[in-house]
Amino acid sequence: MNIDGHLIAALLVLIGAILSMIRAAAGPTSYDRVLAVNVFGTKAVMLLAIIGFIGDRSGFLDIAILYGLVNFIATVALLRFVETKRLT
Amino acid sequence: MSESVVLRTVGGMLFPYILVYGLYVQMHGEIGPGGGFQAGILIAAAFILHSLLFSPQGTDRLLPSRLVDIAMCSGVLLYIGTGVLCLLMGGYFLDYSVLIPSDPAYAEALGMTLVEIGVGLTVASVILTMVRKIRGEAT
Amino acid sequence: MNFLGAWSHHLPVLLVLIPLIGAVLSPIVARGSRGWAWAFLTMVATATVALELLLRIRSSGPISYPLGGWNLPFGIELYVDLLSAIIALVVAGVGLVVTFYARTSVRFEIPDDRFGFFWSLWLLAITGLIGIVITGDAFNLYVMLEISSLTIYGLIAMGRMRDRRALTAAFNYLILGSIGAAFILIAIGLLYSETGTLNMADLHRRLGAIEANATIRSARAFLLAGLGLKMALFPLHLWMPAAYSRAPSAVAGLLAATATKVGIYMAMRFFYTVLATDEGILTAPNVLILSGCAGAAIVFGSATAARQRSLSLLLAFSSVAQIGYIVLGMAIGHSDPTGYAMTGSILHIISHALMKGGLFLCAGIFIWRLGTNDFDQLAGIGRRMPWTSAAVVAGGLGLIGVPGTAGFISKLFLLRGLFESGHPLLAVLVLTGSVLAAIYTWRFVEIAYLKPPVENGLDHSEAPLGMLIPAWILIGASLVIGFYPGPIIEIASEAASTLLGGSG
Amino acid sequence: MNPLDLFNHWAFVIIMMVGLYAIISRNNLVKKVLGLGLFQTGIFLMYITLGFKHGAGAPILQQGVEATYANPLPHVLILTAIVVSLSTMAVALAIVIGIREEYGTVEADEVARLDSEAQEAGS
Repeated sequence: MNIDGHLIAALLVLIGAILSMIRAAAGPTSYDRVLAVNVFGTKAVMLLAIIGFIGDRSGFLDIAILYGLVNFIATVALLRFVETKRLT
Repeated sequence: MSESVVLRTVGGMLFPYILVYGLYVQMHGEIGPGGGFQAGILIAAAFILHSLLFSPQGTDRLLPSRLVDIAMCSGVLLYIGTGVLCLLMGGYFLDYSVLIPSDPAYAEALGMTLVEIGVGLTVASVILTMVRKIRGEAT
Repeated sequence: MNFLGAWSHHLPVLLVLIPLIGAVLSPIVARGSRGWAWAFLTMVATATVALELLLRIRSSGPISYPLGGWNLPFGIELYVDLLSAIIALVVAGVGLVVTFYARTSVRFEIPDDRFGFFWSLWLLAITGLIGIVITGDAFNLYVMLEISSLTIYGLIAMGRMRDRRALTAAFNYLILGSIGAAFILIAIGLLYSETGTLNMADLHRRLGAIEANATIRSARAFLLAGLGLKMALFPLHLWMPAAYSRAPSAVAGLLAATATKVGIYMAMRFFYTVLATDEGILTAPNVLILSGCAGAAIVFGSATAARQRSLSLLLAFSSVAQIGYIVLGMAIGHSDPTGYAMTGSILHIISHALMKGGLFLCAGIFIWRLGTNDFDQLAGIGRRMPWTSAAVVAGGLGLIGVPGTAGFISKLFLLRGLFESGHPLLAVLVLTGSVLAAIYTWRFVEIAYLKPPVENGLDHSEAPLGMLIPAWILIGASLVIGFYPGPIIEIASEAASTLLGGSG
Repeated sequence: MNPLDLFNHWAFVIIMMVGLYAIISRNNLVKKVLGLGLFQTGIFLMYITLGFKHGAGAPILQQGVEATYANPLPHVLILTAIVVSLSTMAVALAIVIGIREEYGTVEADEVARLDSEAQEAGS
């Protein structure tokens, strides 16, 4: 039953990811969109971690950390672009 | 130039960690996910973050573009150099096992690590150059 | 002749390594004006190795070189047979001459601060082209193809200082070229999924053991389309005239002489070595498509060339036609038991590389002197720049196929092959192409020698020797081949018979 | 055969065609470049599908674990192809930046119009 618990968690995270994608597509302001994309990235990190637990592969945690870092940079860059219309 | 104190503090704290993590991914490539390419991207990302949080001029002081150019070439050179070294030691191109005749398995690992470091250097500097070019700072 | 001693065993890999190391080191050791000297030295070394390799293969047969010492077919293999060695020598030799030429021409066509970058790209492009020719691994071929293509896009875009349309030409070439390369990548993937190997010799062996199914047929179709784009075969040539006429003149010379030739080499390698099966080297529809496109290319290319208003565009469209000749010889090569068509095709690769390379260098000389090579500005140029104009005429005679030029030898073999294999209609097309070539060459003669000179206050004196000598080296080499064709014919027919025999 | 077995194949063909459509139909040069990227991504998916095996894990050797591994070769190939694709995008974007500097626009028809105007003015 242990694996089932992981599966349910993964499913919930997936639903969250889909909801945040809807927000990203619909979001009235750019800040909504940026936030939604950021949330989606966080969900991806969690999903990676859960898959790692299911397959019992610690390597996935490395990937999750990496994704989290890149996600942070991407969000900063996006916000910077929204704010100034330039990347500097 | 960013006004947000929070962003600067968090980003400034993350910057060295991303670099260290990049090194980890670089050296960890043989026994886990990772390798030179991924590490290069990560290290480049750290500097991109730095230039987003602080000014591009600040990043230039930290990492002059001439240095990036040299890193780009020396990365490829490290790769080719390892291969040529194998030639000089009497093996085929990139045949690492001849590097240390007494312990071929260790030599394979050593050769691969050297090549991966070369790849990492090249990828990081190429990405940085690309980003600079796209922003129109360097020609 | 074995001046490399113990290193001679490593010749194939050295051929790629030397220009690659030169390219990587050039921004470090040779900044500014020293870049040319460095590039020239590198090219001298490369051409020497290519020559040595050709001699070695003639005496002792094909060389296989396992990269990293991995056992074949699991490792990446470098495989050089006679055909590869010939094309590699053409690339390295013409590259050497054009590098000599570029010393003068690059100064006014490239901004000073880009010199180091230019030579780096230049050597990388040659690395990629040679790499395609000598690799024995299908995926490695794709990677080398992309290395050469990407650098060539960059080199073409550097023509923006003279003509800003070079940028759009480079962009269009990039889009089409990338799609072509992607098709080749798909084809390689499909072949891999069917056989589980990427080594070309191994692919051939395993494809021979299984029947042609839908996967293999679609791989063949993707290859045909992708390679057609890369070698600018008639309906897929759209990127070529703009790219050739707007690139910096040295780059145009290099491209016209080598890039499309390497595309044709890939086609020969794939269709005659990898995909050759017992039921026939090329399947009937492929032959029909290839020879149909080639015939259309000959007529359309020559006819369009005769209507152009500038020398560069004329030469570019003439290249479309000349590629038609080469592909024609290749397409019907397998149905010609005597091997004349294939020999003619290989000979035409060599002779066209020399003639068209030289002609583009001459076009570049006119641009250097007059800022343009539109025909209305060239009126009466024959009396003011006699040597350059004479070179253009000599090259033009070669394109027509007048006896005494290299073009005559290759067309002769092609025609013989067409008659031997029972395609007299296609032979008529070849002759039509020659007549059209005579028309467009005559246009230049008429403008350069018969029209009164225009007075536009520009300096019309003869070009500097730094540009004239390389142009005449290439044109002269094609004339020498025309008068003493013996050794070249021998090598080409040997290469043709290996190619045809290896497909068995 | 279960039609879902070929799901990946359908997906990569659709992705490729969407990319190709974007290259052909979009007027904006940057969007053409993005279409090219999408086109190449479709091919990556094709290669990854080639290496897929039911119930197989990542080909990382672990002590004491006996498992079936997916074919790693397509992944290695595609890593190379991704680098190539990245470089293609970089070169393409650099050229687009050049076009923008010279013409002041990245719309294909605008660029063509400016070119033909310049030609008429020249002759």
